[in-house]
Amino acid sequence: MEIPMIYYVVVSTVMFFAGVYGFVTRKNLLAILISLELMLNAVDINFVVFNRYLFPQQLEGFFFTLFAVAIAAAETAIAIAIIINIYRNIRNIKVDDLDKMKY
Amino acid sequence: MEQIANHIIFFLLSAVIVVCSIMAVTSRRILRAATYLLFVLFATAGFYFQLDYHFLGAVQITIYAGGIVVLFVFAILLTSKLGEKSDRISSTKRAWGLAAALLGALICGYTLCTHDFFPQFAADGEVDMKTLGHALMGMDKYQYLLPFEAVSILLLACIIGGIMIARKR
Amino acid sequence: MNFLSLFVLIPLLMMGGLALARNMKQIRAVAAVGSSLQLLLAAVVMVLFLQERAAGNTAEMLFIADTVWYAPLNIHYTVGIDGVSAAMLLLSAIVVFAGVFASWKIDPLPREFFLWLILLLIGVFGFFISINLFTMFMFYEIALIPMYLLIGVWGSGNKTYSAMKLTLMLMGGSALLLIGILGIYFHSAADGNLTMNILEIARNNAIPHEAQYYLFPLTFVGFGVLGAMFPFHTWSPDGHASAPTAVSMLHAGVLMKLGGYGCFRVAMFLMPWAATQLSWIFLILTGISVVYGAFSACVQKDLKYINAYSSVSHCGLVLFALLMWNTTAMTGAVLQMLSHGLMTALFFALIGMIYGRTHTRDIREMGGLMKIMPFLSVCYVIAGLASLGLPGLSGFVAEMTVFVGSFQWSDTFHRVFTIIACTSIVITAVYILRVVGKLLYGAVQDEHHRSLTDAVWFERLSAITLIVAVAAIGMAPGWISRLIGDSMSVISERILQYI
Amino acid sequence: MEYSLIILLLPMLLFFVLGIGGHKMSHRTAGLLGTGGLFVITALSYAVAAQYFTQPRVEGIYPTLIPFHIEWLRFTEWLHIDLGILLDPISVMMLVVITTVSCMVHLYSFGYMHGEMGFQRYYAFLSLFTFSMLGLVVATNIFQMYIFWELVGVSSYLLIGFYYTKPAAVSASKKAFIVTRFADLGFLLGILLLSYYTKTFDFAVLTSGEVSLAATTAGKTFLGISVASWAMALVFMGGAGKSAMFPLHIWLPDAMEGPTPVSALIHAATMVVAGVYLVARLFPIYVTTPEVLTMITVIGAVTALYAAVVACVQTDIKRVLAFSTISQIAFMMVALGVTTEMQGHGALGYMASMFHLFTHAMFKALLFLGAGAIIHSVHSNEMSAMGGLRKYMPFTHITFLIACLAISGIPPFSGFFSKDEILAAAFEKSAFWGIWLSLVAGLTAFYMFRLYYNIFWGEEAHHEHTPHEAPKTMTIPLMFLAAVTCVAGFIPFGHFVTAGGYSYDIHLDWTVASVSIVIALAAIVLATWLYMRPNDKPARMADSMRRLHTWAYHRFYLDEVYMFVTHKIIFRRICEPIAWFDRHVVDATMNLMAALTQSASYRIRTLQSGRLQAYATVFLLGALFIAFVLLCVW
Repeated sequence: MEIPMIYYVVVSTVMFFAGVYGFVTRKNLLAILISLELMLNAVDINFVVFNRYLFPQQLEGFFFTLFAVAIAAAETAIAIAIIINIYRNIRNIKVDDLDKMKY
Repeated sequence: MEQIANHIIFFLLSAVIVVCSIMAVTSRRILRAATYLLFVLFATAGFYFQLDYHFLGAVQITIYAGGIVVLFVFAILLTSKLGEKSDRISSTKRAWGLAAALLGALICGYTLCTHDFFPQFAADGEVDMKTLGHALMGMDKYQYLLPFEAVSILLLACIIGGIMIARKR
Repeated sequence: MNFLSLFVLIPLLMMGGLALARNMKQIRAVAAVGSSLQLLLAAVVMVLFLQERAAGNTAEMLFIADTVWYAPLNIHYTVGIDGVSAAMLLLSAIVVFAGVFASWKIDPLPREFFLWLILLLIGVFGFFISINLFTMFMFYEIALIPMYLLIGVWGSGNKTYSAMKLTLMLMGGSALLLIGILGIYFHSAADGNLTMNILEIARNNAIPHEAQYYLFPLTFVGFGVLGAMFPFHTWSPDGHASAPTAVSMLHAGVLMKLGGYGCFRVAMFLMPWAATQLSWIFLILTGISVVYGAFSACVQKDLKYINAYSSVSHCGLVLFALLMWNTTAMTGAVLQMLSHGLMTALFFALIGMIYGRTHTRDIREMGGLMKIMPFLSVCYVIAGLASLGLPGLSGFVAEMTVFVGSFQWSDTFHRVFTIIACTSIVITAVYILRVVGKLLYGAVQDEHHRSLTDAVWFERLSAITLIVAVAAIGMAPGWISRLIGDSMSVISERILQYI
Repeated sequence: MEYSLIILLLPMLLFFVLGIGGHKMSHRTAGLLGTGGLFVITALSYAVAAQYFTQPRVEGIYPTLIPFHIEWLRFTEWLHIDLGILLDPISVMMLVVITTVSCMVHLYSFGYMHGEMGFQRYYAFLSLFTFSMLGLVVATNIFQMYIFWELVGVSSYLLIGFYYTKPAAVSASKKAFIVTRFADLGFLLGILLLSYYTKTFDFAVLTSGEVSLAATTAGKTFLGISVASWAMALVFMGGAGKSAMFPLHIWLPDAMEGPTPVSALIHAATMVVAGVYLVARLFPIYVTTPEVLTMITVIGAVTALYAAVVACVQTDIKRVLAFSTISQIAFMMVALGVTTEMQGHGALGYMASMFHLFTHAMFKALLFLGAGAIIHSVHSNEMSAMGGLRKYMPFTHITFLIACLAISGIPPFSGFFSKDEILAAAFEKSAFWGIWLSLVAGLTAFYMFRLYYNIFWGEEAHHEHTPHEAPKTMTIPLMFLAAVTCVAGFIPFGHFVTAGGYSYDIHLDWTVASVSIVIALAAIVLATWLYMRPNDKPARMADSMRRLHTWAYHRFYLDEVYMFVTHKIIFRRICEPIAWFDRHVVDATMNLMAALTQSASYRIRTLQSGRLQAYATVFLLGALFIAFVLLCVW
């Protein structure tokens, strides 16, 4: 177990900001959602890593990740339901076209 | 020896995560993006295994890789044609996204690298399932019954919400 | 709760009645009965007031009642009246009474119209009976808000614009006012027992001069906006032109008086020192108002615009006279408020009735109405004559009191402005006669107008009520002038001691 | 003499009855009611006059009585408007004049206005006028006078505009009201100044010498003229407006658009002399301000000459009479202006003025009523439509001739006596004014006879129907007034109305009188030569003085000047720019503020684009910025 903690953290950072990039640039709602999952996942890694390396006696990070996964699942399900509903309505899931509630 | 293997596995997983997450957000084919996501999630699970959180790794694979990605794939298949490429991203948008991402990565990386953590390498390895079960179902300090219940209610709400939203009117 | 609170309670009951009313007939009945009761009440209060005074009660305010509303900030609901408030209450009741009959056939949404109108009444009556800054300000705001809907929904012409403009400008004024009132409140007592009660503030007389220096303009301008002081008067022409008849009547007749009333009751009474120091600025502005409004009225083509500018001129005279500080001029100011309130309400009622028939307010498109609708035309002539200050009608009494009072200052500044204000009587004659000549005399301009009918009973009732009131003040001004003079002398003496 | 109150109340009551209930009455009822009421008032006035002038004098003068008096409106401790009745020689004289003429006019109108639309309204207005005019003359204080002054103004306005469908009448009424209103502004300011210094409105106090304007304003000057003079000059301005003194006279000729009896009552006999009455009423103060008296003299003399010249060339008979009225009132003004003291020789003008006021009221009313009868029969105001009417209208002819002789100053008719006193007073002051007025008197005789010959002699015009004599209701007043005109000159006026109140006998100054008779006769002969038989001499004469004739015919273009001032300067250069300024500067500022707020909101609104990704970017960049700042701070 001599892999330095910083390695994990750097990887998760790259993953997170890849997610940010995707979130900002993609037009497809599903792609945005994918980016979102990336970010969530990066955060999960951080929790786990910090738990393991910094407070190995406790399980806060572990459980946080566990619940985050559950919530992510729920959130994705709802998001996809909404996206499909939007698709039904406007035959399109481009985020730019969703301007009915603007202003 | 084991150390070196561990390192090699770690670097492999890292490479997969870095490459696939970048591919996931840059690929113009949405189905491919989902696939890259799947790889990322698997690699993450690998990390968890490596850190001796086997239960978490299993959860990651079953829920994320098994559940969510499948949902994504269905959704993608429902909403777009196969082989359809998304539009090119406008350069200003890309510039903004790159700026945000790179700046963020820079600042975060700087902070992480300059911050002094005091890692204590975990000695005990694997977390025992019984401990987990007690922590999840207990009501004492460092036990998580309340969040557990909250999540279950959330999931229930999600089920109902999902049905409500997806229901045909 | 003493009987003064009935002024607020009756409208509340009327609102309840309207909510229950099932058809037009019942709505009208509620409105008519309620406004008659209100008129009766105002008359009774006036009689009681005079009796009390005759019995030798010389307190500043009579019938004071006080209820704690919010103890931590020492906010009370305090009511009480002096001669001026009694007169203003009577004026409001008369105008409201006439206004209800003038909007007898309001369409559409009669119930809602009367509901808002009555909410307006609550504000107006509440304002005049309050002697607490907080309640005063609250009722003031209550009176302003319904205007927006009344003009915006039931108005004519460019109504949304006008309603928005009127509301925003008046709200802007009340924002200044709020700062002023808060400022007064925080300086209201030297010993830390802050109060909102006007009488107590006046008794404490604790507002430091440097605070008065900025609080006086804030409150004066705040109320002055509603009193159509130049250059904050521009809501008035548009607002009046777009408002429905009863609303124009109430607004010009009563609501604009809130401005003048507040100016002396709050700004000048509570901050007499600043009044003596700063009134020259406002004297110039109001002096301009008087002539400026009159000149502008000379070239307008829309009846309501003419009247609105004439209101600017007349209300300018109110503020002008108030700033002359002496009892005579200030009495004249209140008389002018009464007189202007009545005759301008009459004007707007008649314009509404004429507009309701001819569907135009452009004086170039009308003519010879005297032959077609003699009753309305005669009333219009009477209103015009009252406006240009014919003796025997109220305008003369008010203007002469103002001029005589203003003339008691012999320095050049006051003299010059008094003379400028006096010239308005000539200009007023010009624009009034211009309208009368074009509108009522001459040949019939539009053949379609020949088939129009004269006023019907409720319109006649409305007009006659106002004419009787105008003539009553004009013919027997002695008692009302004495009544007002007694109350105003308190304020004027308070100011004059600082000269 | 408490019953004198009825003289005031009855016409007011009549006004309300006729005004409110008139349209339900028949013409006959309304007319009878109005006329009957006026007869009662007249009788009462005569009774008052008889009782007043028969009462014993106190220290040689008739006492001033105040039989009725209430406080109406109190301004300050010392200033208050009272309503009351003040009886002194001039007010009693005015009562008689007004009620007599008004009564005759009421009676006359019964025939003249027969069948007109608005007959009841007409009588209501006449009652209003009578009420106001009576209130004016019996005023106990200057503010009461101002009140009734305004009321006569408005009744005049209503009566001039009686034919409200005629645009000319409407604009004439408007003009009359506005011009006099402008003058009243001066009057009001004068009252304010006067009362500010003397601390009273009361005539009794003002004129008795208890307070002296000169003393209270001593040392105070404005633009080099004493404040007392300013006050009195401003008061005179009001009088000049009502009495149509140059240059405020322009409303009077136009006022002839009203019904002719109205012109007779208001614009010849009563209201227009209110200015003279005002000056006479305040005369004890005016004598203390000689420069104002000089001004009055000059204005009067200029007006007299101007009006006489213009009257010579007018063709509308009512206009001729209107200018003649202006000229005659100017005579009265001059007479007051040349009075220099309250007693003695210098005080003659006051009596002369009042005397002329009295006689002029009678014969000018007669002239107007006669003109009314003529217009009634030929349906035109123009001289060209007349001529040779003496055969058809004998009564009118004779009475008109009597009036013409009276105004020309031929003995033994009343005008001779009063005008002679005025000339005498003018010569007393200076020969210049005496000669000036004699000249104007000659012109008067000339234009009156020009009028007379053009109407009753000369070439007969073609009439659509034969002119006929007026009905009895119209000729009776004519004959009555003619009779008064014949005998009024012999009233010993000096015993009743004089400046100081002391009685004296009037002596005819035969040098002055004979000169004026000669001038008048010469003028009449000239007029006879020119106009009695149709010929081309008038045209030739007009040609020889073409420019003067044209200018006089257009009244020296004063109306145009006024039009220019009011329309081009006041409306175009003041009112319209102000209205423009209001809309485009003041209001625009408000709108600009609103527009600025609105456009700013629109700008900001685009930031709130609804694009989630933009929000996320901005959010993230913001967060990073904060993080960066924190890092740097650490």
